[in-house]
Amino acid sequence: MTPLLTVRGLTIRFGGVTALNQVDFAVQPGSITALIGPNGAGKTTVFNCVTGFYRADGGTIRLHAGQQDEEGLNLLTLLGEPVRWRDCWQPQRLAERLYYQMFGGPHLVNRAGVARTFQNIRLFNELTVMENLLVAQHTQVDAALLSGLLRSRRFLAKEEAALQRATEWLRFFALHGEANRLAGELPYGHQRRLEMARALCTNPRLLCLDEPAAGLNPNETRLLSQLILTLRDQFQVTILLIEHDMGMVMEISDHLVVLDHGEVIARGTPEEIQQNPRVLAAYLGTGAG
Amino acid sequence: MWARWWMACRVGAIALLLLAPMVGAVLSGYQIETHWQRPLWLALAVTVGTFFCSWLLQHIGWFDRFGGRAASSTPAVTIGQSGPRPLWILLAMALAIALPFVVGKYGMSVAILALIYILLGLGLNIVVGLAGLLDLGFVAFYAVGAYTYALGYHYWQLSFWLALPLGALLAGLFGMVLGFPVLRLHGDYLAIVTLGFGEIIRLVLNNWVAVTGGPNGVSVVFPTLFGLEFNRRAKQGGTPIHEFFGISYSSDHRAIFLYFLLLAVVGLLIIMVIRLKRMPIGRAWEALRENEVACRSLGIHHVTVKLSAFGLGAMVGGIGGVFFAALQGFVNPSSFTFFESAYILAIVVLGGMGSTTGVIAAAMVLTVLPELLRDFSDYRVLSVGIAMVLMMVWRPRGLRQRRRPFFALPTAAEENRAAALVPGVDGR
Amino acid sequence: MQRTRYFLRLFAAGLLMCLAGEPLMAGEPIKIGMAGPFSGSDASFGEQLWRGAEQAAADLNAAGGVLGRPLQLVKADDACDPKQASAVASRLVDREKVVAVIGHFCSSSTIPASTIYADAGVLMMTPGSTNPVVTERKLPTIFRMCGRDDQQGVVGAEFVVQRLKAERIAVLHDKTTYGQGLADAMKARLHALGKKEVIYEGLTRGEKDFNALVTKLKSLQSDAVYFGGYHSEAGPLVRQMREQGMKAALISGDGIFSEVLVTSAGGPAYVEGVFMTFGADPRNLPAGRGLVEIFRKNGYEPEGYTLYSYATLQAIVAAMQATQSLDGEKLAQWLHENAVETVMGKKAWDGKGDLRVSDYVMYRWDDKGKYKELD
Amino acid sequence: MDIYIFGQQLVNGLVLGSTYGLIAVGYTMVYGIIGMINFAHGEIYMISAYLTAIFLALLAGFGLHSVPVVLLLVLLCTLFLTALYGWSVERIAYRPLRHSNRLAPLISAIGISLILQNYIRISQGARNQGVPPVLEGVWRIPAQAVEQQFVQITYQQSLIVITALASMALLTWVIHHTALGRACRATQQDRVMANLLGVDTDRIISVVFVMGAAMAAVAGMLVTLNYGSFDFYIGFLMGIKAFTAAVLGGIGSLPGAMLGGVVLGLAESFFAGFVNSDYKDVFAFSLLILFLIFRPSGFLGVPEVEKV
Repeated sequence: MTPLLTVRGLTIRFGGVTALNQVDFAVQPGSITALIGPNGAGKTTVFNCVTGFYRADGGTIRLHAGQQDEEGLNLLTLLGEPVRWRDCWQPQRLAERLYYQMFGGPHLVNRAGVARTFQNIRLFNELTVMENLLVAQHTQVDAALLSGLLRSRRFLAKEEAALQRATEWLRFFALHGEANRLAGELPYGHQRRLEMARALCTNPRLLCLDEPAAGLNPNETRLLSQLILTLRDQFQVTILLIEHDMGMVMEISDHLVVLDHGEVIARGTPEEIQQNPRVLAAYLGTGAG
Repeated sequence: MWARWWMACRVGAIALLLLAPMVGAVLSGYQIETHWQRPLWLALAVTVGTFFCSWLLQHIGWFDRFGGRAASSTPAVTIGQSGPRPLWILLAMALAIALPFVVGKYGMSVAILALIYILLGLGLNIVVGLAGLLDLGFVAFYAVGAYTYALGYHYWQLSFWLALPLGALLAGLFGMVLGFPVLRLHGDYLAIVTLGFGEIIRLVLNNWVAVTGGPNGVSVVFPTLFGLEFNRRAKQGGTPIHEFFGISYSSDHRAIFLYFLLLAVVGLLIIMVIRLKRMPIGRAWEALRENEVACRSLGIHHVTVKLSAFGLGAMVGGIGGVFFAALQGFVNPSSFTFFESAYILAIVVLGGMGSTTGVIAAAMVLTVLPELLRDFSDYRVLSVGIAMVLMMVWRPRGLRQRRRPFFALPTAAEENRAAALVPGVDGR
Repeated sequence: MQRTRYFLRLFAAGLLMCLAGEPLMAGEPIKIGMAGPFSGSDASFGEQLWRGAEQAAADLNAAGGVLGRPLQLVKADDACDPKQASAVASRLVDREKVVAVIGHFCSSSTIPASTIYADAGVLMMTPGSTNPVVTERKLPTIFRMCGRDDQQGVVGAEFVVQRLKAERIAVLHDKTTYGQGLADAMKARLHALGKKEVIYEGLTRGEKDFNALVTKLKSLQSDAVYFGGYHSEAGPLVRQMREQGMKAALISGDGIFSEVLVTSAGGPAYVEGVFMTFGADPRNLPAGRGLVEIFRKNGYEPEGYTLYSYATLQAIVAAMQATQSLDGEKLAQWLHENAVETVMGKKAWDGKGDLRVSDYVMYRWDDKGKYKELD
Repeated sequence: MDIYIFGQQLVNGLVLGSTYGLIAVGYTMVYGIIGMINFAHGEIYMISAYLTAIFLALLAGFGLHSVPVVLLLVLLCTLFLTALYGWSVERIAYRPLRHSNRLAPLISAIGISLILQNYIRISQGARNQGVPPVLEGVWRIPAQAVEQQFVQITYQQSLIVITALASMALLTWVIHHTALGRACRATQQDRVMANLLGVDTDRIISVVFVMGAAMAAVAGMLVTLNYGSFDFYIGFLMGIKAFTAAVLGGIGSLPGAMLGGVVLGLAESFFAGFVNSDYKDVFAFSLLILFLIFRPSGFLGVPEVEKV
């Protein structure tokens, strides 16, 4: 089966430090893949590359969603690669690069089907919960200025549909009682769930969750595991997550990728990883290796 | 009691120190004239006043803020179905329509000015209040609008009715062209760039004498209504309106005409802004203000969304400019200084950044107040300054709270009907 | 104690406001508007205008008022801002119901305001707006008590060419309606006289450092500098010229006609050899001598436009007394046809509202910080 | 190009830039510590100009004529009172707004600058004021020049440049090597944390305003002595220029403020001197905009890293 996401040779440097070095992994469609590793291993950096917030220095990130050719869509082109001299001989390519230089960015990655949440929650605090979800559907509603101002039929229908969709997700995450509260006023656990709901409102193929269980109590964590599993099973959303709660990771993941110092040191099923000596060494220090 | 006196005395002593050289010694050439009793009296007044004010006001909450305590206890945002009650809106409309028949010519000119400021305030509110882009050069677009009409008339006999859309368009274009490179900048840098841009526009208008007339400005004709003129005698080749209707000439006609025209434009704009807030683009602006990174992760292109806010705000500014030119009958660069930008910004901030009614109220306060204070002539601007500081301290979040729209959730039945819209949802 | 510091300013302001009340008069006063910049960057001229008009009103009231009624001045501040000028003009016409207006001062304010007065048929006479546009529009009730920039510039240009025999003439202005208008008029006359300026540039009003410009003038070896602008810039300009060792003469217009020029230049040593055009100094006219004494006794030097606004009120009142009317159009018609004896001598107006006789003469500053008419 | 003219423009730009730099320090420090543009800072500078003139006249009235003594006394009095004004402004208009949104202090700053301008206008009159020349004299290179072939700097101008450099060095030393400076830097980094660690941040912010006002006082005094002329409106234009300088140098950086000031001064001088003085300010602002687009953090500012 073609993987949904293939990362090949991903490399990024900050100043002189190589944060990621030749990272390779793949995410199978319909799976839950977890990125784990000690603090500072580069997990969030991988996320930021995959979702387009950082521009990788090398490698490819291909997404096989929708009707693209076999190669898939290289997400890095969407961010606007630097224009090179040799592009001058390929006007189409030059135009494409220039276009993405000016208008490219993480938003195109999202539109291609990758949504994410953030480690430190980033909600629209002074907007209501419902508005948070409506904003996420910006590309699906009728955003044209005139039809909105004139309240055209099409506009109203699309708004209604967006409201429905948002309500669905609110119910799914048991937040429907708080639709008209300010997002910033919600308790922490609810904010985490709201952020997931918001990401899902963009209809992603791949959902990237950055430490979704951080700061949750055991009860909430259990509920979250259930929700994630339901998402995969019922909604066919593929999930890539970073998590420190090993219990949860081992319980729900189909596939694990272990990072240390910017390199992949192991990949496999939870059982394989639990027995991998390099992983143990990375987590417990070199003495154990 | 004694502690309070002691405190008042210390305040008085500082006041004396501050006032003594400035009020007590007045420069006259290279010498000074001394009036030592003045600072003494003032300091005494400050001392006594401090004492009584602190005694009187100690129970009023906002006064505590001078102690430096947090001022964020009241919630900044309310969630509700709509803004003011329909009754109030009707009343306000009736008042606005009746106004020209109640107040005189002077009242009309103040009212027109207030309307122009409401227009500008609403325009800047889109940029600052909704999209959260601090724009200190809004006056540039105002100037573009005013000069579009003035120069358009001067060179090509452009009529007001053509200048109105053209000015808006041109100002919007300017906004876009400026916005595109700079909207990637973060908050305060954007403020500075816009400040610089506002100054550049004014300086160019002032220096490019061959085209703009420089400081001499350009004369503008008053708009006509379907070819009917508002002059005593026809000047632009039309018929004076009073002859057409067979009434006697009154210079009030033109003020009333402009007033109602502006009222209509402002009314349309208010409806537009209210709708914008419940539209995808308006929501995207506010989301961008709240968190840019999150917006980008949700498929919203921050630059184009900002650009739309910037351009739309600029267009409104341009319309304001065209009206200003029509009102003045003459434009020159001295009307478009940085101070004007600051004043419009003050309207937006005072209005509560994003609240439409707040901006309208603030625009009225800040245009009518200086006029009311004309009786104090010398102390007028001083009082406006004091009022600005006091109002900010009293209501740092503006006159009105921001209001968020309320969404009624669809019932389960409706939901089932619409369930097909969400792929794979079985309506749990 | 922190909280109360706030009230320091409040109280200071409140107290000052109480002191600001104007004396009210008995009877039904005739209201005359006095419009000018009483705040903002040009407030110093507003002060001159107000002093003159205030004194004139006081004197006329002491003499029994007009038509048996006292005069009352209504102060209207436009801050030299065209927008505020229109607003105060409407206010004077509509709210205060003034019969006539003295003002405005800045040409950019006078031009929009005058249309409102003309529309309402209110007599307006500006003591200081010299821009030609003010009267060129031939509004019936608009007059001025001063000359025009084009007349003034002519005198300046002829002086530079014929008296100073300057060869390399620099023309500067301060980019205001007044300053640039004056410089343009001077330049036009210069060209007519067959001379060409070596440089024509503007400086920024409100700045104090013109060293770069002065160095440039020096490199151009200009031997005469004509400046259209006000004393607040002319002072530092001439000082920096002298400091950099430039000996070229500085010639300017009525905008620098003020003792404050000495203060702003940093001492009498710097203003020596500065020339300026102005109407024949009203303070030297026999008609005004007594009045000048009164001003000086009250501790005020009636410089610049002080006597101009005094004379303006005199002219307005003379028209009222002659026509026994308060109707603006009648007053205007009378003023177009008759001459008035004022503190500045006999004045008469042509059909446009300009003075019939422009009496611009050249003054020269000496090293004691005084100026004298050149003969 | 004439080398002397070039040299003279260099001197002009340097002197002008030093005054910009001195005032820019006030902007940059306040911005650095509370992230607020203090639009009333220009008026503080204006106040110091008036105080300078008043104290000069007072001392002259007491019959004091020794130049160094007079200068020192005037400097001390002006410094003290201007700092007191800066402190009061912070206390009245900014401290109550410490915890509100970002724009509220901006508006109250505009209000304060209206208040200060009109307070001076009412108390001192609207007319132009001045001070008599105190320190007269000039250095010329070459000393025995003929026919305008020289570069010169007056004593007062050199005083400006030297004082600007010296006070900047002093301030930098205070910020980097004293306990007070450490507290300032801590407050700048993280106000809440500094407060938790026992730094009285309110006091530190007051101190920053006082230091900014003191620098403005130094600038006000030197500029007043040099140009000899001022009015109640000078704060506005100077404020905008100095603010531009602060941004150009990298807002938040002390040496950056000085550098930005000098660059702005030089740019203005050279543009006015060799191109056109009409468009001098257009040039300055265009420079600012271009700079901000391509290097938003200015010369010496730390670039902002976008953290996700």
